Amino acid sequence: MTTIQTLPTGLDVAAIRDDFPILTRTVREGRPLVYLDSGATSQRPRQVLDAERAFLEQHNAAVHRGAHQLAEEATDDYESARARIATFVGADPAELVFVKNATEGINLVAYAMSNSSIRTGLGPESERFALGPGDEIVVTELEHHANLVPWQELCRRTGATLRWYSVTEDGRIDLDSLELSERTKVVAFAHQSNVLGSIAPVEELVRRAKAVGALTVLDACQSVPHMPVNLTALDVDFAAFSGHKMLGPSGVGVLYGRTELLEAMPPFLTGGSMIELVRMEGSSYAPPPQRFEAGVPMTSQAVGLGAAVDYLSAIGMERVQAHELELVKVALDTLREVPGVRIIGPDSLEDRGGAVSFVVDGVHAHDVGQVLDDRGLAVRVGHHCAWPLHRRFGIAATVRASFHVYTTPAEVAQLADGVRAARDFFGVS
Amino acid sequence: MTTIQTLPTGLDVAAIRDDFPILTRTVREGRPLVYLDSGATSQRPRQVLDAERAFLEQHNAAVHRGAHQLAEEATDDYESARARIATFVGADPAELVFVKNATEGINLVAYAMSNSSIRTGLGPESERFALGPGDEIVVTELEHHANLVPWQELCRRTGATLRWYSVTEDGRIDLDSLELSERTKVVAFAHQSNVLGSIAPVEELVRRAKAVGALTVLDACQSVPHMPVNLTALDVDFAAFSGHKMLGPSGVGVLYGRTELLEAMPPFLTGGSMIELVRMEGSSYAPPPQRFEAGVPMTSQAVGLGAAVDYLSAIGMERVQAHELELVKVALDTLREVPGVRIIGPDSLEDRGGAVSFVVDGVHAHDVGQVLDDRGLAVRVGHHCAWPLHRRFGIAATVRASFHVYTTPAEVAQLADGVRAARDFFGVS
Amino acid sequence: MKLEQMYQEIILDHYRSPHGAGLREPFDAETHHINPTCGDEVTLRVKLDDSGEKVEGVSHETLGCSISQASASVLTDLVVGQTVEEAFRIMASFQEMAQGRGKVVPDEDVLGDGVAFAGVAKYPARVKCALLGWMAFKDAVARVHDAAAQDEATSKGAQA
Amino acid sequence: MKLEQMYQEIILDHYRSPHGAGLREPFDAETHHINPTCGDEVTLRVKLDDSGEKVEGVSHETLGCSISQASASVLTDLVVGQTVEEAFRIMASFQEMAQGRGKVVPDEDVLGDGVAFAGVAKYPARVKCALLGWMAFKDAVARVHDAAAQDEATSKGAQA
Ligand SMILES: Cc1ncc(COP(=O)(O)O)c(C=O)c1O
Ligand SMILES: Cc1ncc(COP(=O)(O)O)c(C=O)c1O
Repeated sequence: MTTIQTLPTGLDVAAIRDDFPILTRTVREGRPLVYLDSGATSQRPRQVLDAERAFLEQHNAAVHRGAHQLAEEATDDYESARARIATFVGADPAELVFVKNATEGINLVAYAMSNSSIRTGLGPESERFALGPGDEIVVTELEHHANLVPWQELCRRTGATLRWYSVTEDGRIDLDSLELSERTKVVAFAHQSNVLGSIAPVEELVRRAKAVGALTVLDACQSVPHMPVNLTALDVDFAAFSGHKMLGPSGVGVLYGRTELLEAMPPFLTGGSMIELVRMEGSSYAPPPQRFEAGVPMTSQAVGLGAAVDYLSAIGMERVQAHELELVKVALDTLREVPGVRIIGPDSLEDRGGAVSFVVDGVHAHDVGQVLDDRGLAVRVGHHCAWPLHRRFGIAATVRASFHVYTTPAEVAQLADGVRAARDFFGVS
Repeated sequence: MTTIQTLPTGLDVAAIRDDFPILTRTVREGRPLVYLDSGATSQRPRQVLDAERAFLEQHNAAVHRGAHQLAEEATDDYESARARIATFVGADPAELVFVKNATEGINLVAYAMSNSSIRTGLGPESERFALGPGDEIVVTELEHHANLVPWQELCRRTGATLRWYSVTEDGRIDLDSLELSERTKVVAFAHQSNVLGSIAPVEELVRRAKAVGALTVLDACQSVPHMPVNLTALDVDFAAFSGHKMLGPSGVGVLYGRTELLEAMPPFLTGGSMIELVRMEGSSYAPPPQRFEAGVPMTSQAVGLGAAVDYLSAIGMERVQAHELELVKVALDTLREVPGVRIIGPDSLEDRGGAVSFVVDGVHAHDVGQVLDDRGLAVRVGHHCAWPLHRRFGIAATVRASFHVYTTPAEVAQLADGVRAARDFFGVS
Repeated sequence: MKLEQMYQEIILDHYRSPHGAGLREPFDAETHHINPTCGDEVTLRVKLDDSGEKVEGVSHETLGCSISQASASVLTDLVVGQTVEEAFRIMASFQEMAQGRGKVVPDEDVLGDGVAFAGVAKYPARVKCALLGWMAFKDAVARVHDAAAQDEATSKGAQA
Repeated sequence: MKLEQMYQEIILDHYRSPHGAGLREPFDAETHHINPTCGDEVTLRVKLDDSGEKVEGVSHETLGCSISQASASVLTDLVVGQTVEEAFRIMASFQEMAQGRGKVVPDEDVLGDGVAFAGVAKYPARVKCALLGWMAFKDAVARVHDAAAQDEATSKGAQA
């Protein structure tokens, strides 16, 4: 058991697991919990819980607002978290806006664009974000609803048109399926698919977007938690990710935007802390990132996310990635052996991360999931907020297993056994 | 000491203080912390911290998405919190939308209205939220920026006009200063001013709004945490409040909306969990409250807010209110004795809650705050996100003391001593 | 083992050979319902008698899990031949059980094979599966009635 | 006691009788800066020599706390009579100290009375107060130079 847990990647998973209190619990009739749903939300190590609690028991105050000592300390902790998270993704602290989740981050960009499209009262600097009929927004067919619906709505608000790259049979963005044009204003895509596990050809997508002067928006929800990501090197204009998928708290996420863009962009949410001057007749706004952080923010959650980033950095993201690839290998190798199982997504380790989705002939994903749950295995079943992608593959629902640093190969190997049991239970053979 | 802490209101403040770990700390050169900044953000009792931690160590999962046991438990905890918070404010659970803070809640309504104003693709039910040139939005001069700037921006987006009730010399909304008209579509106002402490005549404001068919939006940030509030009885259409001001976590707040309105309103943030059906060509949306909760929500924070509401309910909101009034009395009585102190806001206990703001002749608020801080007293100085109100009184900044259940009369009495010391220090007499 | 509590033999039987499966003519109304969490779909047709008071036939095409398929099958058994009023009473009873978190004791006289779904009630995430067909049925009957009411209004209008 | 560390006697002196207080003529540019957290305001005027390379005069009206008033006063002492280059060097040094969290040892030769603000640097919330006047000064000089550059462009355009 210990040998199988200490991987060639050098991750001491047994030690890591000790940091995660929830992993010791049992489910259903006393089965040890096997948590294979980290793609939906990850679990939190003690270090993150402790950091948040220490903040709340010692330094809690409204940040950027008070002149007393607690307020100073709270502000320092909050900004220190921003700085460490920025380092983690290769960005400048001023390029990071704290949001409640990646969904808000993407909506922020979409709303800033429709706000820009109503030109009244705005300066010329926001013109580059304005959209109108004839303009195009490009996404892909594999997007999570969070990186699709906000763009559909932006199109509704501005009269722009949504277009998309389709997806190949093996779960890749089909670069031949669409030509960008001078009217393409935004190209938004997931770094790593939350269903297929496939990693997008970021460099090529960015190159094409730049060639037509389009802004790029990277949905980094499934990349930043699982692999080394340097947003500056990727050269995207915006990126969004959520704390809860990277061992951090829920209720906090990050929108990254290149300084020059954040400086030119009008605000989204308005209220306290994001203003420069307020009169009844009208207001002016603070520089970024404050301009985009209206109201009392998710203070302790930012501190918790800072601790999560410290935790991941101490392990090393290269090792996290190698560990997950090892798990994907175990999943693919063992599931491939089960009759009737079809992997949805790349059946290789190339340009791939840790989300393994599949269907089982003759047993609905929901029923497979129930049998797995009965054995203590927590997976996700359904369309995983990527309904168009499922429709593309002609299926309503898949079973998805997803991992993080605390997942062991032995746990992953139980998947195939569970699927066999489901087939038996439903009399398929 | 113990006698002064056990008030006629029957609050056992000494016992309550034991629940708040942060209150035992010292600041600056070893001074006991006297936290008089609860209006900005309150502190959290152990019970809230423990509830959140227990959730994270035992039940954490993505809510409303999974079929495994953890997901079931997490969903139950999340929805149970919603139900208890709903009871706390006299509402139906389906009328409560979880948001990150009150600021988001108010922006949600404002954006839903501008989204409605772009009629493309919407049904007739959203027409009642649509605005255009000639329409009016009414606020008051005492609003927090969170209940002012979003309406300014909504006006910018739709061409509507912002109007406002002015404020009387003694810090009340001047009901004679404005006539509503048939073009008034929204009347938005604070239940209790975060600067003056004055409580708005909700009944009369709602009556006038209804008479012209306008929607009412109540900023309940400073009322729900400090007094019994029954939103159904107040008969407002929308209300918003934040968790962090009511002993709960940061990163969570609530937007209340009457069922009929939430059902008719188009979405604001879009993405996962708020959809009914998604196709590349367009999407349809879930019923409320899900329609307004895009993405993985602030799960553990909702659970924490549920625990905060349990904590406050156990004390009883009538007693909380009585306790705070007692503190206001001490503040007013002692500050009145200090030469050069001018209270900004009602100098009586009538229709008033616990925020006491003042200026000191010849000593700038920032300097007063610094002297208080040096003595361990954490107050807030500045415009408290109510800049127009300060301008109304011809001042740039005030000192504000604000309270919660853990504040003692003895602490409040230290204020006046501190102000005297500030006057001495700066040689004013 | 809990699994058998949810997937009782009756449920598995209905799942393997569902009653009412396959869309049939004639029908008065057709509805299409979707479970947004998992993407499951049911298309359901209903035929009432001329008075609109009795359920003469139900047929459906269910793309979904065993629970949603078995439930649509049991629905067919329970409502066909009943008055609409009686069918809605059965539905209310089924719904109460399904949403009862395993705490509602179902009445076999009313629910017949439907009592087998009592185990499903303990799994909140599956309750929607069990109700999918029923919601489609309710909606379909409402449509027939709405159409009838409209016809009447039109013919009254014509008379006037 | 820490309070005296922040409010050193020099600061209190400048606060009580601030140099450069009261807006004066003639001036080349006027700026109005605000501290958004507390609402403090400074209006500042600057007069450069004809070459635009030397600071001939600074005057200001500061509505703010003791720190912002004293800082504007010290600013006047430090920059009037200096070349713009030298004034900006002093500003950089003052800014470095103010933002240094009390860890930057100020150079009295450069900062004169300004060294008294080293204590303020330990209170992050007050740093903006100490810098308010300086930011207004920087902005004002930039405006004079911008205007000069534009004049030149216009006169060149007129020549062409
Ligand atoms: C009256 C009032 N309204 C709105 C707000 C904004 O609340 P939040 O910053 O939590 O969104 C506050 C507090 O800052 C307030 O006191
Ligand atoms: C690829 C991808 N994008 C976006 C999201 C949305 O993240 P959140 O719900 O935290 O906003 C998710 C996760 O749910 C995801 O996997």
